Amino acid sequence: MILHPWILGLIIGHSALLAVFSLGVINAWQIFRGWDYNSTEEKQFLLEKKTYLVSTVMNFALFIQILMLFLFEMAADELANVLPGAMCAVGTLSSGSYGFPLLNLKIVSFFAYFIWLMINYLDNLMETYPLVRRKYLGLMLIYPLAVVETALLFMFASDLDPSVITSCCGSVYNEGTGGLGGSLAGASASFILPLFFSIVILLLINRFVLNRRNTGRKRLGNLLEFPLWIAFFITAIAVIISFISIYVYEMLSHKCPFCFMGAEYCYYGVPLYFFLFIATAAGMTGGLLEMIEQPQALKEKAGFLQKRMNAVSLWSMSAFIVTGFLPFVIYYIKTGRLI
Amino acid sequence: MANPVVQAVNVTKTYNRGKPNEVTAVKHASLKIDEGSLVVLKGPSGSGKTTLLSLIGCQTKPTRGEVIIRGKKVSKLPEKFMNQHKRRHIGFIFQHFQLIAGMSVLDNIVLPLIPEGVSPKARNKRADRLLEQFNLAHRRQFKISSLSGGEQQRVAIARALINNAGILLADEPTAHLDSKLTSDLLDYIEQLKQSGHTILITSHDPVIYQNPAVDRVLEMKDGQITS
Amino acid sequence: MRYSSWLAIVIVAFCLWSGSAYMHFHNRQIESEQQIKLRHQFQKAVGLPNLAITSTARYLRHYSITDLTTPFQDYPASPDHFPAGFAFAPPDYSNMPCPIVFGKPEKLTRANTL
Amino acid sequence: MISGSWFERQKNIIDYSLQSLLRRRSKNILILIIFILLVFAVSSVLFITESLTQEMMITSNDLPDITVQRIVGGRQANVPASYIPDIEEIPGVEAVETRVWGYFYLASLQANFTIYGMDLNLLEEGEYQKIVNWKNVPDESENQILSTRPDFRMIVGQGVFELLRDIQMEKAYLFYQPTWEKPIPFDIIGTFKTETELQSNDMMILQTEGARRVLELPPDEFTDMAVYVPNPEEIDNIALKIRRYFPELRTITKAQIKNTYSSVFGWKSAFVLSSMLAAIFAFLILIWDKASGLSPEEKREIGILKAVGWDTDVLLSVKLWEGLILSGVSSLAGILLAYTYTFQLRAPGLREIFIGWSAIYPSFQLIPDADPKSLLLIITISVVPYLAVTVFPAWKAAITDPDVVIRNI
Repeated sequence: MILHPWILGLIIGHSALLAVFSLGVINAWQIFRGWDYNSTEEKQFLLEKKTYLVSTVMNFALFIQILMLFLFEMAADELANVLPGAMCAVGTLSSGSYGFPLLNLKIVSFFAYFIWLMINYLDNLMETYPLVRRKYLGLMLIYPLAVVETALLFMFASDLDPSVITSCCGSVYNEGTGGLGGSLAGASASFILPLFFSIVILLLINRFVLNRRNTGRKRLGNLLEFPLWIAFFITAIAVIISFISIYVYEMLSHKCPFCFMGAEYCYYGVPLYFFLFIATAAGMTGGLLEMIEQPQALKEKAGFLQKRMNAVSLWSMSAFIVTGFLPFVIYYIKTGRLI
Repeated sequence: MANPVVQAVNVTKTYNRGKPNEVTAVKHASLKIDEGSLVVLKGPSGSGKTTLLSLIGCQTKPTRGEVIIRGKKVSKLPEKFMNQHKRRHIGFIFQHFQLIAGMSVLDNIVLPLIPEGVSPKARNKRADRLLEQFNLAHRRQFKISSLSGGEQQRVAIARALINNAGILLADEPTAHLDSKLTSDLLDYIEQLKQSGHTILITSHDPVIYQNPAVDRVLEMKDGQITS
Repeated sequence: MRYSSWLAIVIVAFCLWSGSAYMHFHNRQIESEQQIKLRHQFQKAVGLPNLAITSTARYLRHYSITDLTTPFQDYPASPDHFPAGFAFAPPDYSNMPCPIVFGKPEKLTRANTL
Repeated sequence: MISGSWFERQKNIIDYSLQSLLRRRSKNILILIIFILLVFAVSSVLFITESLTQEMMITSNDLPDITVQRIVGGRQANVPASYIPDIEEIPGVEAVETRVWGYFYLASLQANFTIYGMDLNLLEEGEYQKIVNWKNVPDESENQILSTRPDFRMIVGQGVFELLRDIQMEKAYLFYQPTWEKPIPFDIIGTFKTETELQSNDMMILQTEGARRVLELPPDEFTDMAVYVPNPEEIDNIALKIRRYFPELRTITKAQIKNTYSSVFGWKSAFVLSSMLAAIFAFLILIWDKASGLSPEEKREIGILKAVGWDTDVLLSVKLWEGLILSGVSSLAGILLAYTYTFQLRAPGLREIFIGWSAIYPSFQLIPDADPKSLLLIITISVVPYLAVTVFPAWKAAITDPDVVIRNI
């Protein structure tokens, strides 16, 4: 089943990602082992040059990862035409046991790359590169994600079994598993919506009450951001599945977080997910930046970056909520009732 | 007396360390150059003048010792920050001019401004002023390969001056010029000195180091400053 | 001329080109409306699936309703060559005597000069 | 010192990258041409696939809901009429239609026609009338023959008609089967309009009785059956029931046909794409070689830039912008070329792979189907590997020491 243009595209992209990342990790290892700021050896000069390679490589990897996220979703959507019983991307992803783990892993690695790049950016602002060892250690810890991802992709691809030619001819059972079947869809909107908004309100309280105060509480508030944003992301996905999608499709039974990314729905999902991902990534980074304390100068710079990240996350969150609830509002105004 | 603009403390530069072809080009050299002065570094070829100049000009890092430019210790900085400092404070005239042959005069002159993010308009304005000053306005769009030696020299000076750097370093500027062009060059250098630039020249040409405008002559031998 | 103006020219050229491609696309879409209507009619009338683009053998012409064993029995003049069969023709059998004979036997010469 | 914004800086860098691309015209044009050709090849294949799948999908909703065939000894066999009442009794089934069809191989033309039997009178009335170019039969005597032999009439597809015209049989075709005493002429009373040629090109639609004769099908037997189920949700259940009641019957649902379609074309296009992988790798190696083997001239240039204060990451961005511009321009050009080639020139050369080696070619005028999704796929396939290959050589070039210039080595 590996022979399909979309699968080929994914494999090419992932191979490029893995190749480039491996190059980065090899150099990261060398830097991690040999870095000595005070050394004047040629070796140290070379290592310094290698830091450029690693940053470029990781920027490129993030770029590919974003592209691959989109491509993966589209490939899943496209492959649904081929798989018996699959109506849209969900069908493809749930047809084997690797689809959803792969998607989740891709999302996790997107956030990991983003956070790493932000910390890298911050570190490069300093003349002494104070975080250099820790950051390359972090990179090496992220690396297995990329390896597992590529392996999962191959498993996913070989696991896909259209068996169409036989299914047309032989007596293959059409399972008709179009629904999500996952635990997320099971949660009803009346449970998920209050949860989602309570997290949003918690985030806002945290941002405007705790963070306004000085010293200790502010630190606590910023540290809280990290888990809060993760919770925000998860509940937001649940809200998309159990609430937003209903109003986008205007059908009670259709709960799919992928279909609205297509042309039939004017690519509605693309900005929606864009805002969601940016908000979460920036929010998580903002929270993590609080952990940086060591050199005072770095802490100041981190503070600036944190402020920017916080602003970005807040705006993206508002944009997400506005885009997300727009179909609901429109539907309500048009018909005057709920679905 | 003003603060030293350029200071080298006990600088040593060794190439190919730990290899059979190890060479120590500069040994424990120290110097101070004051604001607005014109200093000539003389010595036979192979004495380490060029290496010292490139250490001061932030082109390479010393193996040992410190280089301090306008109060900042540049020798330990990562390349990015060193380059930034270099772009802002140092203009460098290379021995073979080192212009990019396929590009026009104007494009060559504005090269140092590109990574600073100066807009083309501002870039060209500054370049035009310099072209005027060095009598190159009519050659603005010419390819470097179609210029004479003297004109190339002037382009190289203009490029060194484009970022309004106060410190000007020149490596053997007269090595490829005849006497007429050399005296032209000296005129320019005198002008620059008058306008407040700090200038350091390496040369083994007596016309340069015997010039009355020169404030100080340092002599190098075997990688050490002897006077 | 500034170098980015070259890029601008290239981009403008691309825009024009894509514009013309889009015009063609649009026109074809309009034209094809009638065509699609007729094809719906045909499909309704006949009801046989698959496109007539590979009309050589049963397993190619109607592969969505033939079985996997058909490659072995199908093209009247060919042994199976399935993996390549979609792209390459079987050997030329036109020298073989034509089994269908119209009229008198002495006309039986080369089959394709009917 | 004036310092511009990040944006202005990027603009300058792009400017410089363009300039440096244009300065090395001859080398870059070579890469550009190869790149365009590759993208062109990849995207034509994808365009054709998408378009063909689309062509099929357009009409697939008019297919029978379930096609029922009988399998005997692992082979398809004729369906006796006795099945019909039993299937009709299954709740949910609206109608069962029997079909008579098969193939007719004409060795002299090496052409394989699809014979389909139906009541031609149906086509003469109502909405179906529009799909046929009816032939006026001016000759009175021929008309009489026609009316006396209503069983031996047929309507043919445009491709068949052209073939028959070449052998002077455009009025009537002489069918012959070895068991017959003598050939039977079938009058051609019309041809299908060219708009339908993608489906009808190789079709000969005969009056049912005539088709039975040609296919040598005994009375009360049929080739297969079409079952119509009004409720789409029920289709799978009914297909299952048919298989349960009659294990010898095989059911093919509309959805399965659609799946087969996209998978077959997906397979074909991936086959072509993977056979192009070698070319892609060769290209990547070429790029690697070009990018890593710096000429002394280029090395000096980079040295000069480093010496006048350019950073490694600025040079890296220059290199990556160069790559991005080059690959972006060529993928755009490649895609547009592919569009022109596929949909305006009808893909000469490539279409043979998709239409096989049949004797009756449709004109292959496809309806363009330009999905932004596939554009993204093409760009991913072309730009990502290119950039991935250039990252390391670009870095190698960008770390050139300014020393190269100063010490003139």
